[in-house]
Amino acid sequence: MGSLYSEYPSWLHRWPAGLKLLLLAVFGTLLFLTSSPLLLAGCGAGCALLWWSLGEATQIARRLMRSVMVAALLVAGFHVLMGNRELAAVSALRLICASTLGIALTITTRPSDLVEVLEWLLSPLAALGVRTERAAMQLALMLRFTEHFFVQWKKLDDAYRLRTGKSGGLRLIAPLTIHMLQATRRVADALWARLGF
Amino acid sequence: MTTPSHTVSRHGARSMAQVSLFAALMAVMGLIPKIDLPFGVPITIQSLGVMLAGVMLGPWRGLQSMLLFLAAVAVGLPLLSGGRGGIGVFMSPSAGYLVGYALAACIAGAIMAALPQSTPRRTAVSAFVASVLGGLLCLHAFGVLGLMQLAGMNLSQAFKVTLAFVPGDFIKCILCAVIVHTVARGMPDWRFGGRQ
Amino acid sequence: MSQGMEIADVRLQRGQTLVFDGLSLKLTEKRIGVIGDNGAGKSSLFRLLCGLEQAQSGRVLMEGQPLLQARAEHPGLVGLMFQNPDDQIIFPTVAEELALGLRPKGLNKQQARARAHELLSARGLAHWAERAVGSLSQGQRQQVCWLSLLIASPQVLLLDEPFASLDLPGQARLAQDIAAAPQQILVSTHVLDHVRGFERVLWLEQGRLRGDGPGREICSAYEADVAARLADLHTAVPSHG
Amino acid sequence: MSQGMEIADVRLQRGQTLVFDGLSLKLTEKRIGVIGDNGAGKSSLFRLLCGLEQAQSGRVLMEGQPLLQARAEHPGLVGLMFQNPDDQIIFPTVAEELALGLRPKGLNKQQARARAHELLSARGLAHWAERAVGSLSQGQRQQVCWLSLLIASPQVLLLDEPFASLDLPGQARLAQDIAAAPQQILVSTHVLDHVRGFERVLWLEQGRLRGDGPGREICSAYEADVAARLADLHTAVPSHG
Ligand SMILES: Nc1ncnc2c1ncn2[C@@H]1O[C@H](COP(=O)(O)OP(=O)(O)OP(=O)(O)O)[C@@H](O)[C@H]1O
Ligand SMILES: Nc1ncnc2c1ncn2[C@@H]1O[C@H](COP(=O)(O)OP(=O)(O)OP(=O)(O)O)[C@@H](O)[C@H]1O
Ligand SMILES: O=C(O)CCCC[C@@H]1SC[C@@H]2NC(=O)N[C@@H]21
Ligand SMILES: [Mg+2]
Ligand SMILES: [Mg+2]
Repeated sequence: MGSLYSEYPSWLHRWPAGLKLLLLAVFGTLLFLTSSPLLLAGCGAGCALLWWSLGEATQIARRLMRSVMVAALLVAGFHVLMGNRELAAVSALRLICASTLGIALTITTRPSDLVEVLEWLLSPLAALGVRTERAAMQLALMLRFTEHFFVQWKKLDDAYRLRTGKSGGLRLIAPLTIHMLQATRRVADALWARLGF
Repeated sequence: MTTPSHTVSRHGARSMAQVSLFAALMAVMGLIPKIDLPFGVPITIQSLGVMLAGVMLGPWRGLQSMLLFLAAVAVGLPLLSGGRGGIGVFMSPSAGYLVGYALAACIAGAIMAALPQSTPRRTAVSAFVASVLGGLLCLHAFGVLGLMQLAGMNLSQAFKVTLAFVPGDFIKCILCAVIVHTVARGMPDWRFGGRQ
Repeated sequence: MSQGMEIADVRLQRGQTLVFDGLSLKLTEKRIGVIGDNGAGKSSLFRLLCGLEQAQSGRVLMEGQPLLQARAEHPGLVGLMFQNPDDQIIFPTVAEELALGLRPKGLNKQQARARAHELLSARGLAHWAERAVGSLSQGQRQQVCWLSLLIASPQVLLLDEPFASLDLPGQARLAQDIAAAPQQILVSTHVLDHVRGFERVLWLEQGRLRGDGPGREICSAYEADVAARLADLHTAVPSHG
Repeated sequence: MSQGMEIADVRLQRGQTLVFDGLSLKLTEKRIGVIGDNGAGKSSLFRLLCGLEQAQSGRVLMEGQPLLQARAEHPGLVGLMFQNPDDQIIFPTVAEELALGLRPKGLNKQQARARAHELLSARGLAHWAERAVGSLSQGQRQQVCWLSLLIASPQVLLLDEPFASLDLPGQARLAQDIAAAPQQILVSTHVLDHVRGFERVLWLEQGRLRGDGPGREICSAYEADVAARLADLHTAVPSHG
């Protein structure tokens, strides 16, 4: 399976995963506590700066970012149509800021490091009999599958485009579904073959 | 003999992979834009993910996949539509729906397990029924409770609000049935509703 | 088919890896082998030649025209057999998978299906038509990949290690198919015997052309190089288990 | 290691295909090759031997004990190198991937990581540690699969066409590694030279044991059979392009 984690080193790669996650949680919450367009515009500028400072590391997520931009424009357009310009600005900015922060975390943090933090956060539950190691593994797998959706989609689209000259579009939903369900079998086989009893 | 915590059983491995996949599906659906409605609960495609998780995995794994997803959201990953996450969202008017995600998947799965699945078409019809009962009725019931608790609405107001989502969710039930039909044809050995 | 394909001063970066830096090639021969170590750039070359990778600089031309433009004008110009069958296969059943390659030719679904069944029957594989691709063995899947390329019959065929999972009879049959095909064919492989007889073989090393010439010559040169490296290894490092 | 593994009168159905029907085998030799056509059942045999497939009837034993029970008592008993590297690899970076195999041994994350880095350095591949597995070439990925098996060092190794995507030096190195490993190893392959020297080779044909004996003997028998079939093909059907 492929990954959104960027191999280009950036300054943010060097920060500990826990700190980045904490900052994301804090800023993510703050974004939703304010509804001042000016404040959010400031956040937007900050996010743009962050994105720019990561340099080549963002290359891997540019497609994703573009789709976020389109989504933001759609949302803004909807609210403008409903006659609420302020809400348009606020929701678009929020979406862009929150996504930028999330993407910045994803491309600069190895999923396993994230999972380690989550494992630590869950560790108090171990006393209650929860198998935290398993929960952590499950989170890791979830992140893997999330990326695998995109990787598999790209593979299918590459193959389709090459063979028919057109982009597959929605026609690929059914094959993607089947490929992903089959992926659960392969991953389960590999997991068990390697860790199983 | 006690099993060490870093190993998995065959059944466990399969279950972990499936649970993770549908939690991941929810995360992917979170990237699809939502439509904000004025009362603070968006229209989102994620409720389709809830139906699919229940129908495809059955009650227990469906529930687990939603709990995993909600845990990841709570921890701060921006996985709800519009890139939202964090503990904050469980204080918002949509909190009832979020809790409902887990229970709706569970109920849809239980219903699916009980319905006939002899042919792809019959399986698709069963999936439609299960997603209407679990993914629509049940999810909206929890949503209404949440709106009453957290948005200070009374029952009839909350009911009217949730009605706004019904047409969209009805289409999602149909989509769910179509996807199930495809899978039933392409993977005849898939166990819908987690049947043994 | 006078000018064939051409790569001019191409620089290709994939992720962190600079795969090609200033690679130039004119590909006019009908049979061209591509050999070299793992990671030398064989698959990247093929992906470049069919337009799946875009060069950061330099040009990829087909009959003197930029590749992407040529492809847009003539769909089904270049076909790639992926190294990993699972990267190529899109649809759940064999017949659907084979039928896909006929759509650019303007056949409708029924016609495409019928042609797929025909091809399978001609090969004694009629019973595969409705089988789920996922339920075939790896070598059987690789055969499906070859059939789906054969049925689509693009003008140029790029085969990325097509022999890797085939059994001995399957390898012999594919070699025959290759010999009989009227198109231009590029084959990458680690089984040198399959390209030794080709009029031209390219030997890639870390993205550069280390050898380029008649199959027999280049294959022996590569073998000699491998032997020398292995001898070095034996004298330098004791084998570690 | 006295009794090794044993398959007794096994019937295995995968989907619609009846793969084995009454297969019995005692596997005590240290090096066993498995050869045969595509779809003969090589991968299915390996999946059976590591417990990924459950026989519909018959038993799979390890040292006289049912396999699943034996595996439950000793995690890390049998290791499988999957035919398709992408089926085996779970985690995104090479180091994580290698570290995973050490978890059943009870090593914690840091220790496992450290061991993975050690192994990579010993092979001159230290720079791979942080690389995304998805950004390696297919042959490089297959090498990672072998390394992750080597580091996990199970008691029995099942290698399903481990040479298929490796370059010539890589194949030679893997052959050395296999020769040097202290464990019992089963290797399936279409490159007969790699198992010709083995003390025992199994030749599967449509799920039945067609040949069983010293490598040299069985490999030539299989080759002779292939040659005969190809000759038949040539006289019977004119080659179709
Ligand atoms: N998707 C990718 N992203 C980044 N780098 C890649 C990717 N695929 C391959 N590479 C790198 O590009 C170089 C060339 O890879 P390529 O796959 O072309 O090699 P190859 O000659 O086909 O090898 P093999 O014999 O193993 O198939 C290698 O160094 C490899 O690590
Ligand atoms: N997942 C599956 N479901 C159903 N049938 C399968 C599956 N995998 C393989 N088969 C069938 O089982 C038989 C044996 O397949 P197997 O993969 O063991 O062959 P193999 O000897 O490994 O072949 P190859 O050389 O191509 O790898 C084949 O007829 C194949 O079509
Ligand atoms: O993302 C959130 O904040 C949760 C929103 C819950 C939305 C509910 S789910 C059922 C109903 N159908 C929709 O499309 N939206 C609501
Ligand atoms: Mg390659
Ligand atoms: Mg096999």
